[in-house]
Amino acid sequence: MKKTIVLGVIGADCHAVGNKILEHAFTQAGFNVINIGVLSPQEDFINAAIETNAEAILVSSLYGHGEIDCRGLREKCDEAGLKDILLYVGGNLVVGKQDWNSVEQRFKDMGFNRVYPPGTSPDTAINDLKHDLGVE
Amino acid sequence: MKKTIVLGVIGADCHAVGNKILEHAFTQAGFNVINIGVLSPQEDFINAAIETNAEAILVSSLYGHGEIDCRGLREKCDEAGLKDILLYVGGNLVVGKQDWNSVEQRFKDMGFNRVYPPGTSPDTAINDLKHDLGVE
Amino acid sequence: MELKNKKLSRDEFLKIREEVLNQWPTGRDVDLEEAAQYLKSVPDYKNFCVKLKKAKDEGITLAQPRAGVALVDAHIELLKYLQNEGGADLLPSTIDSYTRQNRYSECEVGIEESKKAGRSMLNGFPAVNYGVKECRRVYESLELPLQARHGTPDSRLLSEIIHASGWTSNEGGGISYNIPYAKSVSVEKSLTDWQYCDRLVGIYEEMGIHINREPFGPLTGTLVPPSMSNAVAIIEGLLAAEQGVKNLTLGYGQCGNLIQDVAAIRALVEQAEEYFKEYGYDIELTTVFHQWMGGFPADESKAFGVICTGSAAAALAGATKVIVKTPHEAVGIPTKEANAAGIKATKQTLNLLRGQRLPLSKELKDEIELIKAETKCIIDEVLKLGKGDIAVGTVKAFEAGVLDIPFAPSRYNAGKMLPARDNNGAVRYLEFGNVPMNKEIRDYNRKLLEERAKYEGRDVSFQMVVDDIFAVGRGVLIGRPEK
Amino acid sequence: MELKNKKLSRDEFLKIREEVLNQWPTGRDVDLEEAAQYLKSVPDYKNFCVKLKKAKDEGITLAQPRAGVALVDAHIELLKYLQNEGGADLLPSTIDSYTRQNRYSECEVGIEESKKAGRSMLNGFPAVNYGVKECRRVYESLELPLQARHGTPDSRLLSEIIHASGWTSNEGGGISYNIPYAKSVSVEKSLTDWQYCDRLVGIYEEMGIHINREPFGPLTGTLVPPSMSNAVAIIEGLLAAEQGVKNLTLGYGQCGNLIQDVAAIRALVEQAEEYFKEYGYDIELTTVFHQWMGGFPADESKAFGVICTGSAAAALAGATKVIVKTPHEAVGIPTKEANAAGIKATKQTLNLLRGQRLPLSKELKDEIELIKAETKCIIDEVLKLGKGDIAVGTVKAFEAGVLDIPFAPSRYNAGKMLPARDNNGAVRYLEFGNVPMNKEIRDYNRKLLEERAKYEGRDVSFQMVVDDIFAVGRGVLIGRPEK
Repeated sequence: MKKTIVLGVIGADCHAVGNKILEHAFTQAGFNVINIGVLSPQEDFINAAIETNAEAILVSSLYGHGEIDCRGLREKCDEAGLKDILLYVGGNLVVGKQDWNSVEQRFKDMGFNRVYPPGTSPDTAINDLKHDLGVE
Repeated sequence: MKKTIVLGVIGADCHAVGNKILEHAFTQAGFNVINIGVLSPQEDFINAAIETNAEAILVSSLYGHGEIDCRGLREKCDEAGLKDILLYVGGNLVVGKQDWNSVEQRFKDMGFNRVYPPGTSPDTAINDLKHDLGVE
Repeated sequence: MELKNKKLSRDEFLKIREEVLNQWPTGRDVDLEEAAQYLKSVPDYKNFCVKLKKAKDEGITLAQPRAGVALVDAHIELLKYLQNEGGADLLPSTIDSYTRQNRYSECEVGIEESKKAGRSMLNGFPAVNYGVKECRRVYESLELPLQARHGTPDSRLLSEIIHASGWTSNEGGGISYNIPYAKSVSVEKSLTDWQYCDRLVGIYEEMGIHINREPFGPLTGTLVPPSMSNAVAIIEGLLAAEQGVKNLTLGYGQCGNLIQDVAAIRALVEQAEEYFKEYGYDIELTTVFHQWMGGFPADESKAFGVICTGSAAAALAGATKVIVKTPHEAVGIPTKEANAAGIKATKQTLNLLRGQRLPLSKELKDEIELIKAETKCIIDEVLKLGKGDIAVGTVKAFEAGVLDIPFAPSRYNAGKMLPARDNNGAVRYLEFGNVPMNKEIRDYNRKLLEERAKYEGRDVSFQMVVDDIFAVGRGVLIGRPEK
Repeated sequence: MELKNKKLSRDEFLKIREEVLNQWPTGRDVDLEEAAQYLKSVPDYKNFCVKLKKAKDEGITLAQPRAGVALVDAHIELLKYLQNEGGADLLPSTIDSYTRQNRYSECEVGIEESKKAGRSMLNGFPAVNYGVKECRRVYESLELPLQARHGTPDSRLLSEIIHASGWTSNEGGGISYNIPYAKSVSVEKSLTDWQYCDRLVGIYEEMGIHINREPFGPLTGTLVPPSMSNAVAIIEGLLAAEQGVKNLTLGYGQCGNLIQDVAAIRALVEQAEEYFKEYGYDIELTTVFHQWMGGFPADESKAFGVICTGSAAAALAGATKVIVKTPHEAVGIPTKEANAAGIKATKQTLNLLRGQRLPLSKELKDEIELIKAETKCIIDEVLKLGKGDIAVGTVKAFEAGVLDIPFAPSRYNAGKMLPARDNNGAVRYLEFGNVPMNKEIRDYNRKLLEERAKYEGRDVSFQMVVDDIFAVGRGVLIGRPEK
């Protein structure tokens, strides 16, 4: 059976191109993709995950506010009963060119399972997700 | 009376454009310019200076071998009786992008009175020379 | 109030204004008469309209960066650096994304967090939160014309504040700052709100103050066929002109094929002027060319290649100004040094090509004619849907998919049209959706894409589109299949 | 032996060869038969001729850096870096300036000092001092075709050593590696010595081995009118062809006006092919475009602007390869990182413009015709002076100032011709000296320069030339007087 994932661009971010490409790529890779699109608040991710019984939430942030927008998402998932749901995040997560290791650590500390730098191929995330979900 | 200077490009260096421009600029500035041109060994500078009773020798080096080519020029001037003649040098004096202060110091240690980095305007050298010769 | 393409009366404007200035406390500090006095003190060299007109007359292309950070002093320092070290000709203040969604409380959070963190936690300058006094401090600290650049569907309060602060240009429009920037703002709403922004400029014009307006040309910045972005630019130009805007800069985002890029700018000028004349608007028209808006290579040297290729196209097209990218584009918001580096590389390219234009050839002439014919098909249908009213027609055209912007987030956009590159890298229509084109144009677009498909040994398909989107980031213009 | 444009007989060649191989101890290690065997093992992907032909067929422009240091291992490391990190398509070995003057003892000093100092004290790779074994080690360490680039009036021993080492291309020619590179070498001597270098390649061709030859197009790299450099390129091409060279790359150095640059490359190809056909030579002809050879801005971002503008011109001209400058150009020999950065910016530009050409317009057609007409005036007179022998004619043409290279150090060059830019930045003849042009051409050049003078409010004069020389380093193409 197809695994369901929730995909979206968080916060006040309206970058739609990558979102459409990711939807295309994950669908092609055999996932059931619930794409809540751009400009999505944390609540929309959580509600969509509950409604569709999703196994992972994939958050994109391309505009630099990721640090503010993603804070507390893990805790809210826990409160909503989405215990241990996989949380991935990727994109231009912070304002300016910063050391990637420190950025990654900051988002891991927030409770994200995987953190991707700009320019990551969709295939990388697809392979990681298959591994983390134990498919193939 | 016009001050006489010897101008040339030292060593196996054939960069002729700047040499022609310097000749033009120093002549316009009121100097009597003895231009020995490109591909000139140290001996040619010294002989020209003796023959014309010059008060300064202006050495260009554009090809990076300046360090080898200029070594010993001050000593040879001294031997030839050109005691205290002004020695200027300028151009791309060394191979590669190096710290300018250390390059300048190296050439000053060789006995050059003035050392110019690439891109120096002819006017800078003209003003310095007028100052050093006490004209105007 | 029903949307119509008709100049707002002073009373209508003032009625809305009362509400607008109450949207956030800083609105109360805006006084139209006092602002007009202030704007009259703006010297020519700091006025956008004057500088653009001079560049147009001299045939020069000006360079303008994007830049904005959360805190005022840091923002001033950044802009001063781009002015003094970068050698920018025109300055921006890029507005942060919370402001663009009118979420001013979140801006407050961002400002406070930025103070604590000692670095900007916002991706732009939250001008509304700061209000007139601080925005004037920005303007007064600089020696160049200043423009707000953002992506705000409802920019009414922002417009009031920035113009009152001596900022003599505002980017945006009811289409170009909605469809690519919002998910659920109706076209009717954003057109109405931008009529207000344009009317504000018109009212200043009536008071003898010259303010420039610039519809956002590149839209989603991703494979937008020139005729679609030109149609939107001309429509937004007509809408602005009706509200009394006199100084307009129409824009276009680099597609990557030099002939198409030059043709797009020339077609835009020629066709916009024809429409302005037809409708009786007296407009001082200039153009802006946006360097590549899509994915960038992460390598900074390669990024310079992309930046300079765009600068060369802008110069050869004869655009009045060019919007500059930076070598950090692939990784997000640039440092001030990287931003200045982008300007310097751009200006060097512009200076070397100063006065040089792509001469008219058969290929260039044909491309100009094609773009104009396609654009006319779209605008004709918009006018038909609106029964002659281009505002009403625009709303209906988005409903019908007649206006259709590829890869846009808005749910008011049909998203049925699909673009792809032809074998020379020019952007063509792969799927027309409901974009109305005559048979000749449809067949010609198809033929060009079939040529590419044949060359690549595959069918015309969505995969081409995906490949094209990633191509420049990978170092090439056309997304060919791997060998 | 009297100079004539006639293929050296095997006996004549071997007689000279004996002397050549005795010029320095490493000459004794060159064995023609053994070298031929070695060259036959060069795979296609490391052969210059094959790679150039493929690029020409595919309409691609290749990127080649300049690079060379004193010590072999460091030289290999440098070239590997440009190959792997820079992504170069073709590799060079730039030869140091002592070798260019055949001062091999001074090279020894440079090699020793470099070892002591731990950095290169020479501005290139002293291939003659190292000999075949070490030069083969360089070739074998790399995965790309390798060429010697230098500036050597008498390159006979160098040619013997590099070709025997698997380097399948050699830059230079009897004019282009004498007049801009030497003070007191007669044209007769350098033409004779380069006949030997070309004959060596011809002999290898007779053995079924393909080696590329590339006359140095830019000459002094400073405001050389395209017709003068094209005339020299065609003459050197004809001289090489007579000695049996089959694979030729003719070059041109960017002048800066896009139309003139594209026209120069097209005129060069068309006209060279006409002459080769007329004289019955069967030549595989390709072209090389040199990025700006004059003064560079010290700022690295601005340098990228110059580099990319040149890359764009090369692509739009359809040149087969482009010689790459680096962001360190203003300060001397670049680090390997800066060198790679130049290649990456260049390749990005080339890739974005791949397949795109400047379409034929009236302006481009007129410029091509002008360059060809001017070039023909020069070559006709050279042939007349030589009574049909182009080698003899070349010697007499330099004596007469018919061939005259601006700003050249050679005392065999008249130096009476003066170039300057017209109002569009194209390089024109300001003073013809004794360069023979018909009245129409003379009047046209004068008219264009008068236009500029009028625009600048000054007379046509040498000061224009001086201003033009410094202009690009100061950020613009044309040296206008300061306002």
